[in-house]
Amino acid sequence: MPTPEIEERTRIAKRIAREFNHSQQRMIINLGVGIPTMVANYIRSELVFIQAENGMLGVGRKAVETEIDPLLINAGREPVTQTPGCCYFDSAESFGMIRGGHVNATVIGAFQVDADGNIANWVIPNGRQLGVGGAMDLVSGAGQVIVAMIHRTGKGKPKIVRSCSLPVTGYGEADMIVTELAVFRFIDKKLTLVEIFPGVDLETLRRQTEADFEVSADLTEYLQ
Amino acid sequence: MPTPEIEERTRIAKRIAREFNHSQQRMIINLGVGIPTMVANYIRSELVFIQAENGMLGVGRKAVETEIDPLLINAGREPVTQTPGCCYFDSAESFGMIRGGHVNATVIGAFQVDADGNIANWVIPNGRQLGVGGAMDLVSGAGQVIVAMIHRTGKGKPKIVRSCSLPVTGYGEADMIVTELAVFRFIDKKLTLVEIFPGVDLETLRRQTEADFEVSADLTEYLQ
Amino acid sequence: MKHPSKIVGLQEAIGAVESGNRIMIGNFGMSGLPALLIQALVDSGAKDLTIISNDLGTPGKGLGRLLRNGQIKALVGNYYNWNPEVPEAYFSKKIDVTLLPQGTFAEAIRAGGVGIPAFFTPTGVGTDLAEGKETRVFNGRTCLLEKALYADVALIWAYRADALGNLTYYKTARNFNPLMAMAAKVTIVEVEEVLPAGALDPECIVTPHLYVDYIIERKPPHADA
Amino acid sequence: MKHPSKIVGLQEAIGAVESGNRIMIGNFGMSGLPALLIQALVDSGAKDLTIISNDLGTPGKGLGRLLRNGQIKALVGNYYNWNPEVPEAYFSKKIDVTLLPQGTFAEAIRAGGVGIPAFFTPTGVGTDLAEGKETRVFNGRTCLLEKALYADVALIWAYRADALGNLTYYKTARNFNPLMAMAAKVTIVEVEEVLPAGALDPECIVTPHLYVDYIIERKPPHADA
Repeated sequence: MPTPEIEERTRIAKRIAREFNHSQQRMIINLGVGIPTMVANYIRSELVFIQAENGMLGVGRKAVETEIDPLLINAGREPVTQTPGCCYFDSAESFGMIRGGHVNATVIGAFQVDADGNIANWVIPNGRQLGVGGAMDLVSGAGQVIVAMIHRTGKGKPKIVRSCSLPVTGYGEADMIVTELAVFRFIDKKLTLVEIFPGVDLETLRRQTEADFEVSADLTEYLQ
Repeated sequence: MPTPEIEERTRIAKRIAREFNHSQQRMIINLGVGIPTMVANYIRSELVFIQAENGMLGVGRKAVETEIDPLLINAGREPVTQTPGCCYFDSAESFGMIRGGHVNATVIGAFQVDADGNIANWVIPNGRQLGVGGAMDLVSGAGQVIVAMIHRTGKGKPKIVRSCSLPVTGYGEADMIVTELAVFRFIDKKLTLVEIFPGVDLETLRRQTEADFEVSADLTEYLQ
Repeated sequence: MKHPSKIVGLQEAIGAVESGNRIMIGNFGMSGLPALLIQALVDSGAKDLTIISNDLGTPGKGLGRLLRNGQIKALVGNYYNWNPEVPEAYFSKKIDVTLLPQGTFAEAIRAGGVGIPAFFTPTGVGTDLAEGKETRVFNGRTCLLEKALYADVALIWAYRADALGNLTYYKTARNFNPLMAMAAKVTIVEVEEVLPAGALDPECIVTPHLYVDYIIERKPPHADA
Repeated sequence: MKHPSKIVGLQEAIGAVESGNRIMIGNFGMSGLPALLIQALVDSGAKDLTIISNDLGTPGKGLGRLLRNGQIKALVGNYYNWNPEVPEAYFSKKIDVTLLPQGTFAEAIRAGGVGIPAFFTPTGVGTDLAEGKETRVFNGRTCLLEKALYADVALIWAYRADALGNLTYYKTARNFNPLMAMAAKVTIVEVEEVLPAGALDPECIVTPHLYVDYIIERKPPHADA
C-alpha cells in the first residue's frame, strides 16, 4: 500500500502527465526534481519529449541496475536511459533551447507561488543554501510553467500565498499549479481554481490557501 | 613561363608562407581570396592549419577534376579538399573562433592600407558593390593581420597611403604588409620597412609608397 | 498520441510562408541551399518578403530567382557581390538592404534562436556598418551593440533527417543552416534522405528535432531543380 | 615543421596553473569531471584559485577536495547545494561566491570563448541575482546585461581525442566541457582514448583542435583516481 504522501505525489504527477498526454501538439518538456520527475512515469504520448537541461533531449525512464551509466544522468543527477532519436548537446545549447522559447513546458516544484504568479523555488535564506540551478532560466524561458507541489508545507503553512516572502525565481511566470487538492490556472493573470479533488470542499481549500482565488465557471472535479 | 604578374603574386604568396613555415608554434590561419589563397600552395609545416570562415578547419589543396564536391568549398567558393583531422562547423562557431582570438593570423588583400595600420578592403563606393563578407570580422579578430597585395593599383596609384580614402574595414589592425617590392611591419605602431626586393632601391620604393615609413635598422633583402 | 510525420509535400510546407514575411534561407553561395524550397517559394508568388541570407546567389540562379521574380522587399545579409542585380536594385532604391559583417550576421541569427536579444561585439567598430549603432568599451576595447535576428519561416538544407526531425549536415554546406533552424517560428528543412528515429548517432546530431517543423525529402529526379 | 604531440604527463600539464589563476573546470556533478587533472591540481598545492564550474561536487569528493585543501579564494558558478561545505565557507566569509543562473553561466562561458564581451538576457530579472546589474527592455521584455567569463586555464574532460586534439564527448558528460575549452588561455583535456588524426568523423567533432593545448590520456589503472 502506498503511503498517503506517495499517493498524493503520484496524483499530482498523473494529473500533469494527463495534461501532456492530451496535447495534439508535439511537446518538449523539462521536469524538475521531486514530483516533476515522477511525471515521466505517466507520459503515454509519443508527442512528448523530455529535455534535461544538463544536455539531453529524449530522456528515457530511470536507469536500473546494469543500465546505470554514471555519465548519463538527468539534472537531478539520477541515472537515466535514452530513447530512440535522443541527442546530446552542451549546456549553452541546452539553455539556448530553454531561453529561446523552444521548450514548451517546464514542471517545477516550489516553496511558494503567489497570487501574481510569482514563484519562489530556488533558495530558503537559512545560511545553508547556495545554488540556483536552472530554475530561473526555466521559469523565464519555458512556454508553460506548471508548478507541482503538495498544497501546504510539512508544518501546515500555505504555499499558495498572497505575496512570496521567499526570494523570487521569476515574476508572473506561473501558468498552472497542481497540488493534491486542486488545480489552478492563471486566467487573464488571475489565480483561478479550475479543478477540485473529490471530497475537498471549497471552504477547506480557501483555508489552506492564503492567496485569494477566483473559481472558474467551469469548475470540475480533479481530472484523473 | 609565368607572366611577370604571376611571378610577383607568387613571390608575395611564398614570402608569407615562409612566415608560417618558420613558426615554432601551431598556427591557425585564414586566407582571403586572390593572392592570400595562393599562400596555401607553399605551406610546408605540419604546424599550420587553414581555417575557412564558411565552416571548416583543415582545408586542403584546391580540388581538381573528380575530387570536386560542390558542397565542399572555401570562402571564395572554390572547391577544396579536406586534410586528415579536419572538421566542419556552423558559421557562428566559425566566427566564434575568429572573434574569440583563436585564429592566429589572417592573410587578406586590400585596396589601401595606411600609415596608421587602417585597412580598406571591403568596398569601393562605385554603386556596384554591396557586400562585406568576413573581412571586418577577420581584421578585428585574428591575431596577426597580414596584407598581401601588389604594391600599386593597375593604374599605378599607391595602395600604401597616408590615410585611407576608401571605406575602412578595420582601424589600426594591419601588422604586416607584403608586396612584390617590399615587406613592412608595424613596429611600435609605426609603418616600418623590414625587407626590400633585390634591385629595388629605397628612392623608388618611396615614390611608389604614399605613406611615410621608417626603415628598420635590420633592413634585409626580401626573404625567399 | 502517435507522433505524426513531419514529412510533407512541397506545397504544404511552403504554405507556411505569407507575403510580407521575414524568411531566413540557408546557403553560402550554392552550398547548403534548399533548392526545392526556393523553387516552391518562387512558384508561390509570395511578395514583399524580407530575405535573411548570407548572399543572394548569382543572377537568376538559386536565391537570385526571388529578386528577378519581384518577390523581395528587403534583404538582411552579408555579401551580394556575387549577384550584381542586388546592388543594382538597392542603388536604384527598389529594395532595402541591411549589410552585416558575416560573423555578426551569424551570431545575430544564433542570438535570435537562443533568446539573447542583443550582444556586444568588437567587429566593425568605426566602419560604415557601425553607423547609428551604440558603442561601449569592455576590457579596454570599443564594441558595438548588435541585435538578434528573427524570422517567421526558415528554409534550410540538411544532409540527413531522422523521422523525428533530428538533422545532420555535410561538409561546408552546414554554414548558416543550423543557426536559422533555431531562429524562426517555423522551420522547413530539405534533406537528401530521411532515416528512422534512432538511426543517427545521438552524439553527432547537429540540429535537435525540436527546431524542425516540416521535412521535405529530395527525390533524385528533383535533385537538380 | 613536424606537429609536436599535445599528449603530455599530468605534471607538465598542471604546471600551466599558477596560484591566483582563474580556472574553469568542466563537470555536472560527477559527470564529465576531469578526475586526474583535479587530483593533480590538489597535489600541486596552487592557492588563491578562482574556480569557475557548475558545482563543487560533494564534500571531499571531486572538486570538493579543492575546498578542503584550502586552495580556493573564490567561486563563480551555479549550484553548490550538493556540497554543504561551500555555503558554510561562504557564509563564514572564507571564500567569495558569485552565483549565476545555469543558462546565463553557460552562455557567459561561451561568450568568453567567442569574443562577445557581454550580452542581454531575460533570465533572472528582478531576482536577488540581478542586483547591481544593468537592465534594458528589448521587444517589450526587460533583460539583464551579463558579462562574459574568461579563465587562465580550463581543465576539461572529453571522451576521445585525435592526435591533433579534436575532441568528442559522451552523453551528458559533455555539459560545460566544450564551452570551457574555448574560454581559457590554456586548455588541458583529460580523455579516455587518443586516436590518430583523421580517425574521428569530421562531421562529429565537437571541439576543434585549435582550442586544445594539452592532452592527458587516462590509463585504466588511474580510471577511478
